[in-house]
Amino acid sequence: MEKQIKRSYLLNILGVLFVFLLFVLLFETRVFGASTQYIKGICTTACYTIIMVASLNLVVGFMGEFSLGHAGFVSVGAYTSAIVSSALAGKGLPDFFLFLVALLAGGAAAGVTGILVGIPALRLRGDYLAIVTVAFAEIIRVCFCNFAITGGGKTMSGILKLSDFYWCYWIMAGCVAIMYMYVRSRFGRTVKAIREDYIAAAASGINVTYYKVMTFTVAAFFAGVGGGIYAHYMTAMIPTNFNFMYSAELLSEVIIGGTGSLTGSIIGAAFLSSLPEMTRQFSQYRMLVYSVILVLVMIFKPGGIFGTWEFSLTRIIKRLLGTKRNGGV
Amino acid sequence: MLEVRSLSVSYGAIKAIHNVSLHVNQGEIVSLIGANGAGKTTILRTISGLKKADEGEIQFEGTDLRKTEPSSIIRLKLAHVPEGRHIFPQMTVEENLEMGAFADQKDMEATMTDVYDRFSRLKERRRQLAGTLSGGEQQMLAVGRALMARPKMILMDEPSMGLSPLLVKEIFSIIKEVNKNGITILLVEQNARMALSISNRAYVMETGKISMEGDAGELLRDVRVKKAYLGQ
Amino acid sequence: MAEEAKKHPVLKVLNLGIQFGGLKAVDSFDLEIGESELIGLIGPNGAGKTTVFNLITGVYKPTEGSFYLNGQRMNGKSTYQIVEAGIARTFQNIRLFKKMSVIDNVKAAMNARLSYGLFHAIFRTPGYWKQEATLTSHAKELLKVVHLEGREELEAGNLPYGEQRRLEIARALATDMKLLLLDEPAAGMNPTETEELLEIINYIRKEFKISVLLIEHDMSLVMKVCERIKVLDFGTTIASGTPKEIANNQRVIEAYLGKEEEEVGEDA
Amino acid sequence: MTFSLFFQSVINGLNQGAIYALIALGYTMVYGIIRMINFAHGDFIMIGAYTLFYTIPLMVNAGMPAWLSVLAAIIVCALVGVVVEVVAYKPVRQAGSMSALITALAMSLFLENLAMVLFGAKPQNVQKIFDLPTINVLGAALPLNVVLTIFIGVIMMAGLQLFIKKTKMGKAMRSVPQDRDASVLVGINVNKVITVTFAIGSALAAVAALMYCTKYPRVTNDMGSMMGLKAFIAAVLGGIGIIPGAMLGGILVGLIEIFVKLIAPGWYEAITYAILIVILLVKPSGILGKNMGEKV
Amino acid sequence: GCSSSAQQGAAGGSTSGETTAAANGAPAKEGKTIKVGVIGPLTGGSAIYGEGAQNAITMAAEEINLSDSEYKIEIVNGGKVVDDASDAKQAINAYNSLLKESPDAVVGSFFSSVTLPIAEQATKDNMLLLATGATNKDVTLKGPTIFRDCFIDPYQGKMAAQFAKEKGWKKAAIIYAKDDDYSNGLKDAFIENAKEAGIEVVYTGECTTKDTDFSSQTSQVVAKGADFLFYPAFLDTVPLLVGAARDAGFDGAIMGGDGWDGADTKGFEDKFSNCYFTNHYSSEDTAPAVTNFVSKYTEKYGKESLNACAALYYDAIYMLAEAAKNGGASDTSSLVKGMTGMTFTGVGGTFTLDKNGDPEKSVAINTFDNGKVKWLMTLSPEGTKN
Ligand SMILES: Nc1ncnc2c1ncn2[C@@H]1O[C@H](COP(=O)(O)OP(=O)(O)OP(=O)(O)O)[C@@H](O)[C@H]1O
Ligand SMILES: Nc1ncnc2c1ncn2[C@@H]1O[C@H](COP(=O)(O)OP(=O)(O)OP(=O)(O)O)[C@@H](O)[C@H]1O
Ligand SMILES: [Mg+2]
Ligand SMILES: [Mg+2]
Repeated sequence: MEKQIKRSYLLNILGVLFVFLLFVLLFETRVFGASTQYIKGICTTACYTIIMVASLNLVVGFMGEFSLGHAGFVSVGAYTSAIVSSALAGKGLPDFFLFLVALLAGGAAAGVTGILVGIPALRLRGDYLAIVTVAFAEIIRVCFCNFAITGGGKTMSGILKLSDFYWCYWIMAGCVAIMYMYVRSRFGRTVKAIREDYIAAAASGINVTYYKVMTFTVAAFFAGVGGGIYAHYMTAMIPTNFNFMYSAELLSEVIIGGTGSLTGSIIGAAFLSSLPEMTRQFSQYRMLVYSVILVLVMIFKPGGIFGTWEFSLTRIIKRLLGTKRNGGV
Repeated sequence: MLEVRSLSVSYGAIKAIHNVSLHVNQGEIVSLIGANGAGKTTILRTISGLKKADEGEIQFEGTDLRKTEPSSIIRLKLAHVPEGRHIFPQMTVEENLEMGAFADQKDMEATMTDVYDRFSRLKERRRQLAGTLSGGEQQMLAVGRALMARPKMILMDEPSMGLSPLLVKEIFSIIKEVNKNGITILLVEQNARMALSISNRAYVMETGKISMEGDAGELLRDVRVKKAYLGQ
Repeated sequence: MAEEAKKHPVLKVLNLGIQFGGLKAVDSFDLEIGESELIGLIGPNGAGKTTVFNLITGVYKPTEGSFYLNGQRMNGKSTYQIVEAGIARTFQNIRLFKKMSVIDNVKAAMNARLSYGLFHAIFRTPGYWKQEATLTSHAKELLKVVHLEGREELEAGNLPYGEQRRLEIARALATDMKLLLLDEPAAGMNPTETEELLEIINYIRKEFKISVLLIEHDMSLVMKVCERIKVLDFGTTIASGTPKEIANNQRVIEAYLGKEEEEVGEDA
Repeated sequence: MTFSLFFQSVINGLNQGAIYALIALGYTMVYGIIRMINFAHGDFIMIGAYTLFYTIPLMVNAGMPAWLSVLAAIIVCALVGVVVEVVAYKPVRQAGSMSALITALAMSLFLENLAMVLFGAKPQNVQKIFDLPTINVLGAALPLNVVLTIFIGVIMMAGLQLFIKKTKMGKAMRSVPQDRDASVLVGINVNKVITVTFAIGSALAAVAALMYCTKYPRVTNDMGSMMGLKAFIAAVLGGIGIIPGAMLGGILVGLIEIFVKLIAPGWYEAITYAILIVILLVKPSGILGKNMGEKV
Repeated sequence: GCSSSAQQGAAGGSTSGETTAAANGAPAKEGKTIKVGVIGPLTGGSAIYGEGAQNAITMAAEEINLSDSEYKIEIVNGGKVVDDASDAKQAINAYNSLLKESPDAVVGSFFSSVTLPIAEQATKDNMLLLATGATNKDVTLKGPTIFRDCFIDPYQGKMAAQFAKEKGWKKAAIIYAKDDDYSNGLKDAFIENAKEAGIEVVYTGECTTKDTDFSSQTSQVVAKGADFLFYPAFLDTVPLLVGAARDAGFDGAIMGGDGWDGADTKGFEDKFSNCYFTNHYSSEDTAPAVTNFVSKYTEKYGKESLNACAALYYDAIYMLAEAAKNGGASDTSSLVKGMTGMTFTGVGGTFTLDKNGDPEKSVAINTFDNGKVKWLMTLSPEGTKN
């Protein structure tokens, strides 16, 4: 049993490595010619979006609570990491190390904010919580509009461009893996129980508030990491980038992918974050097309593309082997 | 009066009802017994249109219920006391009863007074929000609400569930009495003994099929039934 | 043993009471449950039985009175603390974690037994594997107790009603408590299934050495398993004693059992 | 702060608040019945506003009072509302509130971009609707349309309240969100109820659009989103689903905003939201919301 | 970081993959066609600007290609503006998407918050970026290949102060959008220059770009007894502010920047009297470039989207043609060479690009005559700019 699982972990790591090598191959051989940078860019965007969406899914999918203010945590991560990296710049640190430190700082800051927001907010549920998260996100935004260090409402620019796709890929893989382990542990189990019935959960000896805040914090942390990548990819940002619409965008990526499915978050994020690019040829009609696609997905796949289904490399390989054997005999 | 022919119902992949046929004649009490998960509730829900059937016919006084808009079934005077009460929690007891008469409001007052006479407990609590009623009180309310529609026939899904012995007896006597006033009843019950003792006929269900049917008295004496559902 | 029980009753409730607006749902309620005792709590609908459960599990805060678990004062504590202290319950209208697997329902209730932290969870340390393994085997045992073996991976919400009730019992046991509160466990079961339930309850008491407080309207069950019975009406205690005494108590018959004895007589 | 400035601010607050209130009414209406946050409601107002923009000149040329074109707006909005409900919301209704929410957001995005394609991206000024004078009270300018807006708000609030409490359809509307199966069993056609709800909710948006354009005579394709969010917050603050709550919440948010702008202009949004949070934490179901703990 | 990146720019001209790609492409088009990529907001709240931009570049390209200019213009992406939805995320992708057609130069975008990320990337890629509306002064500091044809915020704010001084206004009130580069920039610059212009700022009120209600701020403007209100913002909220100010009983002068151009005055004709704004040009300027542009544009596309943005994109295309002439070839590096320090005459008047690549141009002050924009005067950039 345990052995099996460990083997499947190894398998998945190999899978991730394989995909990575695939990317390297595609980009280094310049298959896409002059579009390489374009596609790389889209992939990088996908990377940080995936982290943000997966983390939001912890709250929405596994904890079953609306959060319409995730962009708030993203922005905390983004600004903090930007400040840290520019403070450490030119201190002779290797770029990648500098990047990691900045991201961790961003995540930590976002995490702390998560605690501060979560403790009061999570006493509310449903739509009331949704509104309070919006409120907190807006407050955070206004703060960044007023702090001098974040540009006081003006664009903060000149952030180091550290978000190299190859790095981002591994960071993304790492973050998702950690979140996966989180939901597949006692923490995830507890949080799901709370989602299903908080009264019964309490009656089963679960400290509801504690685990809610904890999950909220973990989510905020990774939102912050995502924000850090964002900052070091855009190199310039203004607080309005993290307004309500951005939170809404992230939430829709969660739902489209499938609440309670990290696989869904990955696909949903990758899909929706590149959808605006796919619709470019419609020029001024593209957002129209975008929204139509959104509605259509909801109509025909109301539970999201993946529902709660999780992709499992092991399962697939088993199936393949299975069919082979049958074929052989 | 009610005629169900070769009905099949499924929940997604799970087939809950396989080709069930049953009928209820004018003025009868017919009970439908069977273990948990046998499919009794599913049948009642399908009859009153809450669940879509895969195949089969459902005729009520010549009207094809499968072709009838669920919300207008009550207008044919076919009421349903659902399993698990389904009262309106944010409304007061009185409002709930009023909702019972939603389909036709005439001489509602009169009906309400004799519902109150039957369940004095509801009268005491007429102003309380139904959601805060005790389990049993809610069950009474559910039955009361069905009576408010002055139906010709009632589908009852475990009306005695969670009621005190006294009230169980009361409920059954009410069922009998209601039936005497000419209301036909299809009764789903776990309390098989009581159910059979007041019914004319009965059907026994096992995992989605009718396994036995016949005169209630005979079934009451049938060894298999005794063993399986009467607990000795 | 019995002596200790006297000194330290598992549960001691002193004139507990709660008010809902104008209505006194429970009024000066007293109760003592000794080691591995099984006490029945009966009464007409709306008498306040479930409310008593809600009070001693901290779902509602009592407006007066207090209660003690093994001499430790409990009121004011929040539900999960009370559960950790050793009181578990089932619900009158089933409250399972519907979209979770049967075994996860039980495991979730065992969270308190696990000690591994985030680090272990994320890096899947040996500690994690050991704890999870023991947890799984334990959960399986409990499911066996309530005859749900082989059902581990099903979605709890799709179990038939009776099995859902039993799963709730297993989940309550998982919190490894000293006092188990059962709210109408036999509701919606037919006599045969009730028999089965009865066996389970007796088994649990023997195996786990726990005390049980049982709300039930099915007299056949109550009269068989309970050592003492307490009868509530309009929130106040109208009688308490052995099954026999209760069965023949005039007030109880009027308020609750109903005139003709045949029901009770037959089963008793 | 001088008294006249204070009093002026009260008036300004009421003015803005009254408009929030009108919009909030629509939100609360729909939410109360379907338990769905219809984020497209703000865009219904945008549609109403464009309808006014195009029909008012016609009205005026026909020598009729400009505000009569609100009738056209009501029809258009109700229609759009119903279409949106049937086409987009109905299919996802079973899938739970989250999918509904996203569909609503997508619909809002759709309407905004559609409007941009249909009506162009340029912000347009709406013709003067009411020719009400601005009277001077205690050294403060009181535009009479403030009074009118509040008056209309109160009328609609009372009307809705009566409708919900007294009429048969109203009763149905209250029962549907509480228990769908039971509603069907007592003879309520759930789909019809929901459609009617949307028709009414959207019609309210048209009226809100009228008063909005009276105060802010400018239409853009994205005017809905911001107003919508604020108004929704107002609805929640008052206790969502409760009609007087929307009115109260709207006025309150309006007043708070204006006064905070006086004290800390740079922070006015932050402080407004902070106050909202505090209120919700103290009273988790909104000011007028009654917190019915569920029966265990 | 300016100088260092300058070296990098000088050194690594052909190192970057994209430029080599461009060079490879060069012979195929006998070096006479300038491939231009254009970025602008076609969707979202500010789509009106994208609309203007699209029309302007199409017009400019047609004119140039019909004219006898030896260098022709080819707008890549099928002559269409690439949409950035005035959102930074999409802007970078928009820019990258252009590279696949390996353009020689990129024009845009309109908002600083959107242009800054592009500028960063363009510098890395050694791509000529000619920003249009991005007035944040950092934009061109990103590198030597970044230019712009609009004023920078400090300059415009300064000119506003200077104009106020000439008018003899003493008590200024400011209302600005807290969450917007442009608004902040002009406000800061104005306050900075107000002192030496002998103007006292009696009130500074914030709002946001999405606000519709200005009653609170304007009633304070009145209460503080200002005789002059400065509102640097984009055209959509201008009527609302002017309306609110007048309703609050403020009859002093109201002034804004080039963002005001194209604001709708319908129904506000009287309220817009005694309002002024600084701009790159005046639609009724008699200079040939301007009259030609305005008349052609209005006949082709109407007045709807005729605003500063259109003018700036229009000029941008002409500047590239000019740069090619100066640089002697149409590839990126020659264009950069040709553009650096160039003097240009267009709709935006005659100006020279300074060492940063910013134009020093005179400011047209416009006012309103019963709703119609009216040229008032032109202030020349006397004194050095910082
Ligand atoms: N919503 C549902 N989804 C999936 N399966 C369901 C659902 N509801 C019922 N079932 C299944 O259909 C079968 C019949 O259920 P039903 O509730 O009709 O049985 P019943 O005879 O009413 O049982 P009980 O006596 O417990 O009410 C059961 O196996 C149950 O698991
Ligand atoms: N939250 C509440 N608000 C108001 N009244 C309540 C609330 N909870 C319970 N009640 C009232 O208190 C009384 C006792 O309710 P309780 O649920 O304890 O009855 P019970 O003894 O469990 O009845 P049953 O056997 O039917 O479950 C009932 O009359 C009920 O209406
Ligand atoms: Mg059933
Ligand atoms: Mg109870």
